[in-house]
Amino acid sequence: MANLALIEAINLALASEMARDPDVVVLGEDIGRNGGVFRATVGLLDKFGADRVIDTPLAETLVAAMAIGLSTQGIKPVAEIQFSGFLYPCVDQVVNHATRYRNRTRGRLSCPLVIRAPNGGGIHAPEHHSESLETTFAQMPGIRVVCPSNPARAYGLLLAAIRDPDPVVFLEPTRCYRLFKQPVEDNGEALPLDTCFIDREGSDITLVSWGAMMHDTRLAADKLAEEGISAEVIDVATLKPLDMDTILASVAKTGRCVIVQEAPRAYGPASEIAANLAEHGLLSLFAPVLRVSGYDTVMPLAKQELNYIPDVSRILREVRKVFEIAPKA
Amino acid sequence: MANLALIEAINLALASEMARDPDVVVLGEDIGRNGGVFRATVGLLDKFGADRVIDTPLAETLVAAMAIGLSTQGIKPVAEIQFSGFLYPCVDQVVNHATRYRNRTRGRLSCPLVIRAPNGGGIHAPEHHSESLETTFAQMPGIRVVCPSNPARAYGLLLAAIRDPDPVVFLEPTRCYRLFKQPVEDNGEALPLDTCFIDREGSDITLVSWGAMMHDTRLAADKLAEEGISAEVIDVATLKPLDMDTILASVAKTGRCVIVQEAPRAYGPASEIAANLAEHGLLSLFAPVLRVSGYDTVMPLAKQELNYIPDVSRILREVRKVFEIAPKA
Amino acid sequence: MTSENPATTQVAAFAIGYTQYLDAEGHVRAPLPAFARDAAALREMYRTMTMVRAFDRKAVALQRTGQLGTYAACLGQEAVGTAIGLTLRHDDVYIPAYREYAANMLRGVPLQNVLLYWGGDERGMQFPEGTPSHNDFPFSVPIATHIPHAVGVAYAFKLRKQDRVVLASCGDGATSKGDFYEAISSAKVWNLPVVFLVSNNQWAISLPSSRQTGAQTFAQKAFAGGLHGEQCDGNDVIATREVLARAIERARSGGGPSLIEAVTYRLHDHTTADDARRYRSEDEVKAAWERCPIKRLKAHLVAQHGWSEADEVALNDEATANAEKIAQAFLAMPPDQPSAIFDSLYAKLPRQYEWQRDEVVAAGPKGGHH
Amino acid sequence: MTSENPATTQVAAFAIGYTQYLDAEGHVRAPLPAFARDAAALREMYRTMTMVRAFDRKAVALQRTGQLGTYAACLGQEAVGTAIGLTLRHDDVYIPAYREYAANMLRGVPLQNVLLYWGGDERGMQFPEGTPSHNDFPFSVPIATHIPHAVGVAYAFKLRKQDRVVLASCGDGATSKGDFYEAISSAKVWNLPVVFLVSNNQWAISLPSSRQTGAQTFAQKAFAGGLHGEQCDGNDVIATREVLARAIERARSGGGPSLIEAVTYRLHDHTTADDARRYRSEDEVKAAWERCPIKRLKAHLVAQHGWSEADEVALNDEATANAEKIAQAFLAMPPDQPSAIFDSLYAKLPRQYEWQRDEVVAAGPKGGHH
Ligand SMILES: Cc1ncc(C[n+]2csc(CCOP(=O)(O)OP(=O)(O)O)c2C)c(N)n1
Ligand SMILES: Cc1ncc(C[n+]2csc(CCOP(=O)(O)OP(=O)(O)O)c2C)c(N)n1
Ligand SMILES: [Mg+2]
Ligand SMILES: [Mg+2]
Repeated sequence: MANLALIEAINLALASEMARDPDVVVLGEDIGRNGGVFRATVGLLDKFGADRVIDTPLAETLVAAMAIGLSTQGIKPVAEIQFSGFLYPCVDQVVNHATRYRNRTRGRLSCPLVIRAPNGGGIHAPEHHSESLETTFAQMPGIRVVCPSNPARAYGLLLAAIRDPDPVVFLEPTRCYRLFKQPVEDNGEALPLDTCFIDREGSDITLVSWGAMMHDTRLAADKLAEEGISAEVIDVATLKPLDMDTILASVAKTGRCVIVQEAPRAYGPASEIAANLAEHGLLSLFAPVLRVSGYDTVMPLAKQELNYIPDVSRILREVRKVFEIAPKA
Repeated sequence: MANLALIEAINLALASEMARDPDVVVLGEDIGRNGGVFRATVGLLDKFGADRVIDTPLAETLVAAMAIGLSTQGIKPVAEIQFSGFLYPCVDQVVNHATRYRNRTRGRLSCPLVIRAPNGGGIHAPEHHSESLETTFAQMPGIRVVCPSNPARAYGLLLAAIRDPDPVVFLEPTRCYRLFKQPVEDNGEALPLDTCFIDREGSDITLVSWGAMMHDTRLAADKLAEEGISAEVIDVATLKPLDMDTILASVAKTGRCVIVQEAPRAYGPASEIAANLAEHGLLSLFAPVLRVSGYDTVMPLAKQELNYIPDVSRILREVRKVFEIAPKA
Repeated sequence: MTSENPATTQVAAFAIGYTQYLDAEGHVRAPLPAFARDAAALREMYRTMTMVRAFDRKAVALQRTGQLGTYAACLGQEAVGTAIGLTLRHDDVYIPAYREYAANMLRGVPLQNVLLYWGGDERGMQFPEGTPSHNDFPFSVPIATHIPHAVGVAYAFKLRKQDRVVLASCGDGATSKGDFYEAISSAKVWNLPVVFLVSNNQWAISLPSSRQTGAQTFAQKAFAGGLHGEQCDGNDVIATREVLARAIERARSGGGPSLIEAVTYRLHDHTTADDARRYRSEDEVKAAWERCPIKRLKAHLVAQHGWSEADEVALNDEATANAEKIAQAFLAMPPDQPSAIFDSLYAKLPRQYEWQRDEVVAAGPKGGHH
Repeated sequence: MTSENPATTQVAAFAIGYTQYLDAEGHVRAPLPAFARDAAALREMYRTMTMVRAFDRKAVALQRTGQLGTYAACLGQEAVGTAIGLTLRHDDVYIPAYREYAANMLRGVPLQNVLLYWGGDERGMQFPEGTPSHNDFPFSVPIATHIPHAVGVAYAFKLRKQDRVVLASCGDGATSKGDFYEAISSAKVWNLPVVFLVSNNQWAISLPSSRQTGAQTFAQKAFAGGLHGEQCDGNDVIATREVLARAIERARSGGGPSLIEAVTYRLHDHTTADDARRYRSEDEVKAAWERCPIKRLKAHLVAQHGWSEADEVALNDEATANAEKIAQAFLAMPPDQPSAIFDSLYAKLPRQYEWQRDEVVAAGPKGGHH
């Protein structure tokens, strides 16, 4: 079992599924000979040929639209968008077509496609490279939005996304591409696309996150453990559809919840989770649901991105607020 | 003081501000001789000439981008997008440029522009004409998102939007364009863009809505009044920035809150409001915050749109749930 | 070349051709292609256009009497739809905008589906199995965004080494949108088997094509991507069919994509929600009626193929009766289930949304509307 | 015309010209324009290109030593930036992509601003008041999306009856995006004073221009919108300046927009984050060095205007010293305040976000990084 970084797990999942299923193709800018700007598709051109590893012209609307066209014919395209800020030209195609062909034709056509892109900041990349786009897609009906947080889950979730008969937007945590390694078995096994992962069990507070912020959330939970606070850590993984059952069950147990996201605060995924808690979990809550988030400001350039992205200390600060209001018995 | 329908109030605000400020121009598809598909710009071509009433080619990305270019030169463009489903091609331009030029140049360039569009369904329009796009824009940092709910507010809020030095997305309630009339004075007075309106005061429950759903929310409040339940009705009006102070003050008084939106449920504005209540208002709540919303499905075509759009009975059902859990003392 | 500068050399040159066989009066301007020397084939084309025109009239009438939603008439543009329907092969894929009902009909779409769609019922786009239309795309109301789907479909054909062709059609207005260019340009990069067809009906709602673009022709937009581009008289069904057939053959035989501009005219309002008198002159419309595709083919049939007044009356009666039958079939359709708004959303509705489906079912149907 | 069909008539024809004065060896191929017969002007252009090349080299060195973020070098493309900077008027507006640092410099941008920007500091795009650059747009990293802004800016000039011109530049890759076409096409509809400049440096990261489009030239994309289109040797600063000057004059005098393709070559990796050896051959790059814009102007200066080795050494020393000075100024810049991430977000920060600003201020600066 190889020890892989997240980006390598992505590469492995692509290679593995392309070998298994001849209908899987990858497309995007610079994904062929160059192997992708983050090297996610490295080696695929040599293995599977230029017909299935498609370097596209520089046009993201086209990349999405072409994936749509391919998918209606039973091809399973996995499109790469180079950086998160360039996902926006895909929005129209995804919301007006990819999520709708099945519904509009009452099942006659469908779009089993995946759009993969890095998501979030923290690697000192240039402007427009570090945005967090979960809400942009998760608000669309008819879609799935997946945010893996570690190599093994990236592998299993990407397999699931490719096999899913409907469009999936797969947002990869840029900051974690090479942050740590993990043993990943190339067993061809997909993970579920409708269920949160309980990363670690705990009894005092539920920490909810996904994607890159899971890393900081885990570190925060370590720190809390040192202080004798037992945090249950949930990796949402699939933001749409959202598995509130797992989160509610956890909060029913802990009575406290802090949600951690990198996206700007307003209209972010944390708000959706908190709203569901306000609806279905109110009576189990000992304290307000607090959100740790990016600020409601444009993602700053590299020099200031750490002033924007939440870190362990910001997570801990909110957790402490919760325990101030509702101290551990 | 003229008795105007909402679309007429929009037209009045445009004509009024164009007469007052020679830097205001309008642009969009079919807005000139044709007066706009909903007649919002009728008469403007004859009054202000083709230079300031700009029929554009059929390209929404261009409409947004051109508005951006104009606005950087101190022109105040008011762009019309014909139907809400065609706002999506503007997303990239708005999020990557309109909301950013000020920040990216540290104040050297800026984008005092307005993008107006109808929002929501209920008029049996063709496909892609009836979507609700609040979240699409409200999640963007650096923007304002306004949803007027009646003719007088449409007039005053549109003036404010045009005068605002930053980009404003102005989502007009399609269903209310001609639903009712109201006296509207052409007094050139803008309404604030950061404050909710308390539509009617009440003590038992806070009903929060905006745009077209305000109409049904008011009707629901009437019905509740007949039953002896006093509902405070809040018209959010400006979804970004969101005035939680007014909503929190109301909930502090009533202890109950139901939020009504037409947009799909997941990641909708109601979730943002509920999340803020779960954070800042938890201790005043007697009951869960319930959301009445459209479903998490593609906006259906005309024959089924009423199965999708919330109505008074769906509002009342959620209100009754609240009072079941937390009966009136 | 504008420049006489010796520092400047010409490195590329292009031209646009315009093809017409039948002029507005129905006179033959050039030797006809084989299919157009066959009286039966000509009568079939004439019949198709006539049937569709009667349907179109009926649809407008249904809308005017509150029995149909907003409807986009194809009046005056029947030749283009007919040419498409007659040139595509069974297993080709057609990606239409809207307004080419003859093509849909010829590919097996029962025309009541068209009424269902404009009546606000998703079932309209559920084209029947066993017909060529079953693989066709639904109408695309968002302008131009469907065009790049043709690139993906054609790529799939190429990948699978199938000799199938995609035809994507749109209006003159659509050529202003970026999606159009991204599609035509990339199709040439891979030399894909696609035909892009622009029905230049002179108007995009109220914007005349002269204010849509500064280009003299829409066909020349092909040069942006290095494609073959040409123009035909879109009111001459013979020219349109011939030019399309050549483009399809080019695509099928590995010659790559083409952009065809069919010059026609929208005789009706943009849709039933529009009033074209606001922005265009009666004179212009009257002049355009003189170039109508049905009128000219009739003149040719009368002059060359013994089409009689009795033939004409019989055909018109048949067309009217057929339109009536379609309308009745449409009006007799029982409404769809409320649950249908969830049933085709995903292959399998995620459990997270089951309660919403249940709620809709429990509430029962609300306010049907034509 | 491919067709010999008598039914087909030619209705439009186009050609693309290519302008070059100095060939790769610096030989004069055609009578020079006036400005290029002036030795002082030629030396000034040579000086500009040399200064920028030294700056570029220094910037790459800063990145390689961890003192700068990802940087996009302009190596080999100095002529285009120089031509832009010398042809635009003070009050014109320049809307660049990135990579044309000579133009920024000539319009008054201190080059340490370029370093600030690539170093991850928004202040880099705060071009100084009192210089032509103050009205220019910041770099646009999102490809092509800045181009249609030129339409709005030019429309504003037209509306105000100002004789100002906008120049928007982009790379070959950018011409694949819909935004590019929406811009060029609409600019012609209103006959706006814009020049669209494509720096065809043969590569868009790893995609060669031959796989970016099936068009033989990028200039012919102009025909999609009916614009004037032409090509020039983008490594010949004389040709580029002359062709741009004509296009700007055309725009200024009401002749409408043009699309200019400057054929050049990206001698460096795409950015410092790229390794071009993965996808292109050393031979190709070596051959391209032979066409370098600086080399050929030097040859011309030596042959025709008495440029000596001493001149060359002095200039290179000056350029190196200048680059060093810029680097020092950049490195000496104190970091921006954390609060700056809120201070230019809105004209006035809405009260709703004040607590966020306060929180950032209270937390103090975190982890600066070059
Ligand atoms: C993206 C988009 N923008 C605007 C509209 C509204 N609209 C519907 S049809 C139309 C004009 C289309 O003109 P053209 O492409 O020439 O087709 P035609 O209707 O003339 O056949 C417009 C603006 C739309 N449907 N889609
Ligand atoms: C919309 C968008 N997509 C992708 C990228 C990533 N990217 C940066 S530069 C580049 C290639 C640009 O090529 P070209 O337009 O030829 O300009 P050049 O870099 O060669 O000057 C790409 C794909 C981007 N910046 N913006
Ligand atoms: Mg048209
Ligand atoms: Mg390039």
